[in-house]
Parts: sequence; C-alpha cells; structure tokens
Amino acid sequence: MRIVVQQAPFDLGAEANAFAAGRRDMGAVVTFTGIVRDLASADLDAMEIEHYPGMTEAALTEIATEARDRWSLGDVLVIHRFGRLCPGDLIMMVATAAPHRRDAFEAAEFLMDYLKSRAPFWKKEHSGGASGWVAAKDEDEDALTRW
Amino acid sequence: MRIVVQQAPFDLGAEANAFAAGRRDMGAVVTFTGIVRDLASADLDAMEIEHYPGMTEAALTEIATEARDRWSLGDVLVIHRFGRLCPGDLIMMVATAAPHRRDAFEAAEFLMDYLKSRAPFWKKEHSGGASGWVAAKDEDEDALTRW
Amino acid sequence: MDVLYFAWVRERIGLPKERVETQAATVADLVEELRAREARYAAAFADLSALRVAVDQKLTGFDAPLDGAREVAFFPPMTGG
Amino acid sequence: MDVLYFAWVRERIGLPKERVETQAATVADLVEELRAREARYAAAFADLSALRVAVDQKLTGFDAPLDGAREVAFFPPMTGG
Repeated sequence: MRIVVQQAPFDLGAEANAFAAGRRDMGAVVTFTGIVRDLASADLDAMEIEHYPGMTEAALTEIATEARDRWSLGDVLVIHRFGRLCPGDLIMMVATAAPHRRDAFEAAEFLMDYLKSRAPFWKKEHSGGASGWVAAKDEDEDALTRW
Repeated sequence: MRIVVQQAPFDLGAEANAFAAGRRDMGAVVTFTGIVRDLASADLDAMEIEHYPGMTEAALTEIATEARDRWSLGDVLVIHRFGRLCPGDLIMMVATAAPHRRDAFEAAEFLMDYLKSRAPFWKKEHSGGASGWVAAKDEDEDALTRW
Repeated sequence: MDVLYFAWVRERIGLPKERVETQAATVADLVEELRAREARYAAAFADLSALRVAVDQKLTGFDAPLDGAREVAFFPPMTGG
Repeated sequence: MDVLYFAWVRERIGLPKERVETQAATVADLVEELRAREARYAAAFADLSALRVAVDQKLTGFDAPLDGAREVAFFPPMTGG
C-alpha cells in the first residue's frame, strides 16, 4: 500500500507500469486518473487544491485500509496532488490489484467515492479573473450509500 | 476509439499516458489491465491465447461501439494479445475516458464483461508438461445480465 | 463454404479449417452432416451446449440459416480478457 | 488548543490557524465562543450545515467533546478526487 500526497506532477505511465509489474498472483489491475477539466462554459485558467497536511495522509490511509479489508486485494496505490494545476493536468490517481477483476473495479470505485468526500481536499477554480470554491455535490455524498 | 489485436507485448504505461494526455474536457480515465496469473496450485509455465482473426477485431469494435452508445465517453481503447504468454505478462488492457467517473468505471466494467465471453479468444494453460483449455465460468456469463 | 474450428474443437477434429460442400439449410443441419462423417467429428459435436457458432463472423444460434453464408466457425465458449 | 480553518472558512476568517484558550466542552460550545468574537467569525459560522469539523484530524460532529483535544479544524464539505 502506498499513499502519496504531493505538489509535484506524477507520471501516470511510470506509476501504472511499476504497480502492474511482476504481479504473477494478481490477474487484474485497475487505475483511475482524475484530470483537471475545462468545461466549455467555465473557461478555466487554473485549479488550486488546498489540503490539510497530516489529516490528508491519515484519511487516505484509513480509506485504503478499509478497501483492503473489504475486498481481496494484492495492493493499493493512491497519489493526490495539491497546489496550482492547469486544465489537462493530472490531479490524482488510484490503482488496485486483485486476483479477480470485480474486486479490483469495486475497490477502485470505493476508493474514489470516499476520497471525493472524506479526504480533506478543497478545490478552487480560477476563470478569467474570477475565482470560486467548488461546491460539494449531493451525488458525491449519495455515492457513499452504495458501500 | 482504438482497437488493437496483436501478438507483441504492449507498454501499459506508454498507452495510459498517451490515452490520458491532453484530455481537457474529460475528468476521468479508467484503465483495466489483465495479467497472466500463476495460481499457487497451478504451477503455470505458459498461457497460449488463440483467437479468430477478423471476427476478433469486429467483435471488439462492436463491444466498444456499444459502450460509447450507452455511456457518455470521450474515448475507448482496447488492446488484446494472442500467442504464448508467461506468468506476469500483460494479456490485455481497456481504457475509458469520460467527463464523469461513474461513466468511465461502468463502461470499463461493461467492456471487460463482454470481452470475456463475447470476443473470440480462447486460453490454454501449460503446466508441468500438461496442458488444458481454460473453461468458461458461469459467473462470467452471468456478469452480462448486469447490463 | 469454409468451416473453421477453434480451441479444443480444432484439436479434436484435427484441423483449423476446411472447405465443405453442403446443401444444409441451417447450422444444425450442417452439424448433422459433419457428425455423420467420422468419429472425431461425432466426438467434437457430441454436446452442442458446450459449443458456440459464428456465421460469417457473427455469433448466432444453431438454428441460424446458412443461406448465402461463406464462413461458419465452431468453438467452445470464449475465455478472453 | 490550535484551531485551523480551510478553504472559504479560512478566507472568511482571514487566517489559517490560531491558538485559542477555551474551556468549551464541545465543538458546538467552541463555535458559540468564536461566533461571539467578531463579525467575520459570525459570518464563517453562520450555517453549520455548510461546515465540517475534525478534532485531532478525525472527522466528527459538532456535538463532539473537546476534552483533551489539541487541534480542531473547520472547513466546507470536501471536494477531492
């Protein structure tokens, strides 16, 4: 299990290759990557991600541990960036390895659903001189009822 | 949409990076990678994958097109190898890009479920001098009822 | 028409592909003709529930018509991914 | 104890962290004390349903006791991922 919270960019390809390498006992690897999205309407210049150092790592570790308890997993990786990002930049990724594909998929979805509303990150969007905090979505809170 | 059926290895990292690059309008990228698994009990030397040239590409294209019709997707990638593979080798990958994570996850699971039992691939395992065709699992056929 | 065999069907019959001259109206009729040929065909087609069929590279059922078909393929349930 | 503010709570109050001497028994009691200080606090804590709280870096409710707590943080609902 590896939990990384960093300002620097990460290399999705290198991380995915390292994560999948040598897994002779795991048939399935799932990755999810979150990318800064520039909605046509928003004209986004940048996204700023604030977090709560210390609690962030603890919350992500707790969520990943919960995933390992609930599914048969070989490994879990979570990388989340903070600071100023531009449209197209990678924000974060999770990866799961499991003997069976359903476990790998479900655990990755679980990690994402919990990470969205239970890890202390906040996004602020800067568009054409204006800026505003991204509001939490009811559907993200509702997503937790699946688990 | 890109569908690749090949004997040669593929580079998961390079494919994932290329797939995720420059997606300013897609917030979510999901990849699934299938790896040749050596169960402790099986002592697997090699896995041989046979396919039906022509029909394979057509079936994968049909499944990917169906996924694009059913979910809001920006792009779909399917790579599947055939021939002789060793434990730890990557067999195949799918990737989906979508504005929202739920679409990317569901479409990737749909692709995998259909690819498992509707694309003309057959696996033969070679273990310690013996060999045998992998039997289709009822649970893989049952998985299709989800969709 | 061309008749193709894959995986253990191919191994049991002993060849991947053959040219078959037939007036069979459906896949099931073609199977009957093949079964009647030799023991290895009878063995391969012993249990149709263990087989799948594609006509012109499209999955179909054993009741599918062969009218105009150029290629029929028999194989076990698929195990991709 | 240390009181931390994040995102628009931090902006509204105008600082990320401060040392608060308090006898407040619960988070809700602490919120009452802070609200009474100045308009910017009253504004930040106007609608508790728009806020979340962590005590010693654990998410909790506004009725949580502060007995022995070293760090309390207030922030809006999280938007990671």
